Amino acid sequence: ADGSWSRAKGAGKLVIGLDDSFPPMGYRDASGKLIGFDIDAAEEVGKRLGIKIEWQPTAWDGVIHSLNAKKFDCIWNGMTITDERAKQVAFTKPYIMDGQIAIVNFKEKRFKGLKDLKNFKAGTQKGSSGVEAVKKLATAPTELKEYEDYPKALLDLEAGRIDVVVVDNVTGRDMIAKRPGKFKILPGMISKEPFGVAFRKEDTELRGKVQQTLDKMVKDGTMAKISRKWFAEDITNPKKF
Amino acid sequence: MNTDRQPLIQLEGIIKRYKNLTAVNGVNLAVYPGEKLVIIGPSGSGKSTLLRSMNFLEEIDAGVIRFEGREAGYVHRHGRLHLDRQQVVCPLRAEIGMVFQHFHLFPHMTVLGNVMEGPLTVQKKPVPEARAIAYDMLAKVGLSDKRDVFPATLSGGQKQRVAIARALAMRPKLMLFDEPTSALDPELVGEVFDTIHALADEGMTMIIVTHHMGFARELADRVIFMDGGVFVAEGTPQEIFDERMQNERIRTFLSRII
Amino acid sequence: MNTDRQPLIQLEGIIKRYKNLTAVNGVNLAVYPGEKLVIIGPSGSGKSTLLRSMNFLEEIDAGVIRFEGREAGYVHRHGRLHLDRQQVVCPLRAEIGMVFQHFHLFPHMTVLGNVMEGPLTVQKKPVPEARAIAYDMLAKVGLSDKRDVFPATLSGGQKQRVAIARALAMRPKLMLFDEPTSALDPELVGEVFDTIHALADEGMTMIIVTHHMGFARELADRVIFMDGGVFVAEGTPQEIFDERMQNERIRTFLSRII
Amino acid sequence: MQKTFSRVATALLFLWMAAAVVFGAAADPDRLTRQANELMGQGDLAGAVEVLKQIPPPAGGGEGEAFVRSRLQIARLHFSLGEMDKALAAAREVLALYPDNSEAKNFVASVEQEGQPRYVTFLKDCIRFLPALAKGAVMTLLLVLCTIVISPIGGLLIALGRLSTFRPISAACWFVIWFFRGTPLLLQLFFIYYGLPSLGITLSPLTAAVIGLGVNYSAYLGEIIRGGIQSIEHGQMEAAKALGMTYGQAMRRVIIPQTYKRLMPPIGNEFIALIKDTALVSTIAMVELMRAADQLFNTYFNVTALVLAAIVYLVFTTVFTFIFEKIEYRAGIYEHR
Amino acid sequence: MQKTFSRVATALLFLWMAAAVVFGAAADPDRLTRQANELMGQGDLAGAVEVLKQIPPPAGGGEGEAFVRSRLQIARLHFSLGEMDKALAAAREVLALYPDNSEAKNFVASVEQEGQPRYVTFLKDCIRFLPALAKGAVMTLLLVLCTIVISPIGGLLIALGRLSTFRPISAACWFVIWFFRGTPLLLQLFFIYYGLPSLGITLSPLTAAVIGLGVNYSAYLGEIIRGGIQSIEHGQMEAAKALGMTYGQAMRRVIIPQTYKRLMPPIGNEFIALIKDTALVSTIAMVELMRAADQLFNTYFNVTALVLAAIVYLVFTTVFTFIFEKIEYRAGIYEHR
Ligand SMILES: Nc1ncnc2c1ncn2[C@@H]1O[C@H](COP(=O)(O)OP(=O)(O)OP(=O)(O)O)[C@@H](O)[C@H]1O
Ligand SMILES: Nc1ncnc2c1ncn2[C@@H]1O[C@H](COP(=O)(O)OP(=O)(O)OP(=O)(O)O)[C@@H](O)[C@H]1O
Ligand SMILES: [Mg+2]
Ligand SMILES: [Mg+2]
Repeated sequence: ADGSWSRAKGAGKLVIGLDDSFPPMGYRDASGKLIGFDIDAAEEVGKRLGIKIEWQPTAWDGVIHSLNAKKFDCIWNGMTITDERAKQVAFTKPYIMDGQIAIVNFKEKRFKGLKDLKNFKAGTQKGSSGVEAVKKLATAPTELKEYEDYPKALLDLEAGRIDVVVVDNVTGRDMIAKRPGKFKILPGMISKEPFGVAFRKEDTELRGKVQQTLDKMVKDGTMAKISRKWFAEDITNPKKF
Repeated sequence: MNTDRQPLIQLEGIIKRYKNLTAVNGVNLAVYPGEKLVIIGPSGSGKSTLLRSMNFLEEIDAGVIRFEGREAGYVHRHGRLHLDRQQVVCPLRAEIGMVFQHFHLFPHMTVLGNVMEGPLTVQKKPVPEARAIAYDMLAKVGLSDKRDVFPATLSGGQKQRVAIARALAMRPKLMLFDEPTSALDPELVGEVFDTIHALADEGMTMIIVTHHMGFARELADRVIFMDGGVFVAEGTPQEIFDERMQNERIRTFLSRII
Repeated sequence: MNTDRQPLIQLEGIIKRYKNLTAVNGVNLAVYPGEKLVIIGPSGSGKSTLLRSMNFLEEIDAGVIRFEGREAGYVHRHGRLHLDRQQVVCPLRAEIGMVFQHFHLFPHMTVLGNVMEGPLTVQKKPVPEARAIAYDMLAKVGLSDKRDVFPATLSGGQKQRVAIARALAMRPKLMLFDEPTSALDPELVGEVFDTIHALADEGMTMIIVTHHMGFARELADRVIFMDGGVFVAEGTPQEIFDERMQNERIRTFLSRII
Repeated sequence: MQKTFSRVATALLFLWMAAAVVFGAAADPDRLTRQANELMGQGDLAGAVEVLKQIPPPAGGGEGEAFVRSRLQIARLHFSLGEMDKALAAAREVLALYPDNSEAKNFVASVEQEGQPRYVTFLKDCIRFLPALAKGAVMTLLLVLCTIVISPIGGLLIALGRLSTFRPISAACWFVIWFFRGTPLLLQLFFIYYGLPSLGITLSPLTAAVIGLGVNYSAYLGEIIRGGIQSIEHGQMEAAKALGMTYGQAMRRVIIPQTYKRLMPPIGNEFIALIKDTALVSTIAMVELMRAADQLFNTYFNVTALVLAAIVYLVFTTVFTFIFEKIEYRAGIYEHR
Repeated sequence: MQKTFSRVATALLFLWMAAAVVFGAAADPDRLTRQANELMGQGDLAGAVEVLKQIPPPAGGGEGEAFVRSRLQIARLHFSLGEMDKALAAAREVLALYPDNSEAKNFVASVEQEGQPRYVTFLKDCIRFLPALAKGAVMTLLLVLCTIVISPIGGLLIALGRLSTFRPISAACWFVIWFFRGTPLLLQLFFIYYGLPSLGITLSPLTAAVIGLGVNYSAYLGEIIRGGIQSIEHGQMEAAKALGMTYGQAMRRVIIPQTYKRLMPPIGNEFIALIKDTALVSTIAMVELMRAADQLFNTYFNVTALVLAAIVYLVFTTVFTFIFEKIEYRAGIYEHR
């Protein structure tokens, strides 16, 4: 036993790192309260495990570093499971199947679908899995620009400096609803992306505990309920992944 | 004095105020070509202010300055005196050489550069001509060997002689000296005194404000004793120094100095 | 002089070098309690350096300084002279007052604060006592009414008198003056001269470096003429000034000064 | 040409749809969505709306994905046609079913805003953002004040160290200055926060930020203070020594107090820069003014947050400048005649 | 207590497994995986390894997903137990079957790195990162040089404007200084790049960055240059005027040239700060040194990239400091005796 679960239980809390500006997974409402899908799910897990959840806001840039530096116990923040990341941390099984979509200006005429993308400049958030997804497009962009966050990419799209923003589904839909009439989504997904909760490699026990609870929440429909609350649909069902 | 000729510079009722203090309080003065005037007086009596007014470095509040007979340097606006435009004042200043107590050499130029600066920039003379003038002037003050050094390496007396050469290079009609030897070590006063003496002998018109009575005794055609912004006494050196009894203030002043 | 008594300060073979220049070149000197010594000489002759050496502000290269008969302020290390530790040198300096050409008052303290500073910080006297001393000293230099102003508001002469009061507040056995009047306007020299004269009359031992021959003539028991780092001539004022024929260098020097 | 074609296509589609209804084909949401997309691609927005409207609400609490998507799309289409009321109605259909749906909520909120005069929107945004910004601003102030307390002390020590005649100390201080002035604060904070734990030193974000800013600004002030000390006329040290003061006494009583006035302008400048440099601590996950504003911008996609932050920074820098000038004036009171 | 329970559970599981084997139940990968997870959840890593080992390789080129997952999990478990050889063996089992599996490759690579001396890893990383970092460093240099060319000119204009007796001009210059020194460069860049397009001005990132840095540093240098001009002894202006020079001639020939030397140290400091401030242009999606390092760090989770960036910054600042000192020396050559 690596003692990670008893350590958490002993402390009576699970410290979760997150970038608290990632709507709708985890972000703050106007009063500064943390809300979002991940918040609901994790709080439920905490309730079932009988420990408190402590949210530790962190910058997304060094997030894995912080995890391994023991600034918190896990990252639960709509984190896409990738090979590179899996080298550094241990993920739970996917709990949401997200995917990358392409957003273009509302008035865009050239591109009607993902297949039409030709001779275009793309943008995405730096270090996001959008960077990988772009490689899966039929035609590579002439240039891929990485922004600090998606809103900046979208502003640049609006300014016409780029043609397409590649963003994950949940974020993208949330964003474009805030500037209605400016953007639209090209139909279809570029890639599918499972979200997982990341633990330190050595904390196998703790991860197992959380995984068990998550599995139960899927089985009894709790996850589906939370999912409908945030996305109107159930994107947490492993059968549909 | 040469009252039959036109004064080179003439002041009429000059008043200069600083806030609540009247530094120069209605001074009349005429200086004739070739004349050597020495102004003495206690500290704060307005000597420097008067001298600087003659060169338009201070904007006077009332009065008239005539240079070579013409009213010079001021316009009336909204019932007050105002210094005229640069295009008018600068050429006037160029006709009057001024030497300061603290030399104010341009430290970033060589000695030669300092002396050439006026002819080059103000009179727009070509470099060879300006250089020829500068060579002349430096020879006159005895510093031909220091042409290519920077002022920082000179002694105080040497600096003041360069300052004199710089002013002379403009071929001024009038030279103003504001305590040219006060900042010098006692032993260095002599060389500057000699230089000014030589200049006087050449017939240059000059006004010298000084604490060194040697200037007054050996050089002056006329000595003015100034106090509280006005001329208290005026006369030949003999009148001022030998017949001291004429004024209590001068006597106290001179007793402290010598 | 009083050769039967022990000298207050005694210099033996003092040498001070700057890189390639020997500023003081083997000077011997004994100053007895109550004596008033005036040192004159051309610029760069080593007068200041010698004076500063006596107060351990310059580290000498060779020689011995005796203060009240005891060898003072230096240790030998690796065959060379080195200034002793602060704990030794500072108390020695506290016994010797020094007045500089440019006053060096502490600008951030009032006049009173300047005069109290030594007794308070160095002698660790309680504030009331330090204040009493400062009051005394300021009265002595005639500046009781300026106690609470900052030095910036004083005239040069007043500044120098405060500097003298500051040095006196330490009750020094010896006072060193390095050109105390050279930075003053000619009219302000008198008041400082009077202050030093009064001090001399009280019997203070003092060494004065000056360009003002008035000090030498009216105050000195002994005058030393220094040049090139050595004593060229020594004697009573009468010997130095009246019998000028004795030395060509002194004669040239004095002819330039007066 | 294209328009004609598009109309023909639309007509055909309608025919086909009608046929599907007549022949009892179920209204398959997927197919309808695809149809609508096609119509949109051809520029027939109204047609697309009609098609999408056919997607029914989910039966009995089932999955409403297709329905929600369709209504939101309808809302967007209406919006782009300038039909705000219809757009709102479509979005509210969604909210009736899923009151928490963030997409619909956002949409309604932004459509409602669109109708208002700009300054009302701006004021509303201000009120909405102020609490979060105020929190961030307080953190910024805290960091600034901590650094203002720490760095002059550190700077003085470094300055005295640099002036020391004991080589190892002055070399060490030189190194500190060289290193901390030579590398970005960003990297320093990074190493302090993420790097030190591997040496067994785990700091809280606030501690790490204060240490990082403190050391960095100590290095900067160190050079400034050294310059200040060296700029005090040499005669002051001589006069102090001549009185019998030790080096320490002379520094403490005579030299350092005289530097206050002339150090205030450059130190004030550094502290003004500091106010803005605190923004860098967001690297180590602290929420100060900049980060708070950025989060709001990210969350609401609303530039007002950044404008407000700029204003708060201006207020801070102006107030601090004013304070520093007052201090400078008081520190130099003895120079006034 | 808990431990005993866990042991009992393990024992039971083994019994059950044995039974399953005896009674010929097929080794269902899913069930085994779940078992192993359960054991892991209880902290029995060795047991989990045993269970996972039972998952067979795919028969005849079928889908090997379960097998790959199991072997990688085994590898990770061994790794976390410190058994490097066994971990490698398990990962290599996967590679034998699927030579291109990136997860297994990465795993092997990182385990092998673990075994090498530190400096070898470091050097390898350096070589790997250098090209990207060099590109970033060139961009940083370009930005620095552009700003060094622009800002002294802008600064001089602002300084002269501030000194102007014509109120509107000096007020405008005051405002520029106040605004640009009072708000973070980050925000300024944001508004220049993302805000101006709404006014119809769309700038390229490089242009926006150069304008942002240029204006910002002009404001800073403006104050410094003004201070420098005012610090020139008043007598110099008097002497120049007494010679007959106009204000412009006096400034150009006498005053400004004398400021060069005393302005070099503060301006040099600003330019050193500039080197590090260029890092902020990553807001507008430009890739300079800091961003390049950050990208590498994020991609490879390797701190070496940041260490290298710090070194490059140190080199830049040191070299620039050296150059500025040389210039200062030359600019002040006339002061040497
Ligand atoms: N710029 C100024 N602002 C205010 N007062 C001034 C200014 N310049 C001079 N004064 C005052 O005007 C009076 C006359 O000054 P001025 O310099 O002309 O005297 P001075 O006779 O040259 O004295 P000194 O022998 O000390 O040079 C003094 O009281 C002085 O304080
Ligand atoms: N710190 C120093 N470094 C190098 N040379 C120095 C230093 N201080 C003084 N000197 C040189 O030592 C010589 C003696 O200087 P000192 O100041 O003692 O002369 P002085 O007789 O006091 O002259 P003055 O009348 O100008 O004050 C001079 O040539 C001077 O340039
Ligand atoms: Mg004067
Ligand atoms: Mg001297």
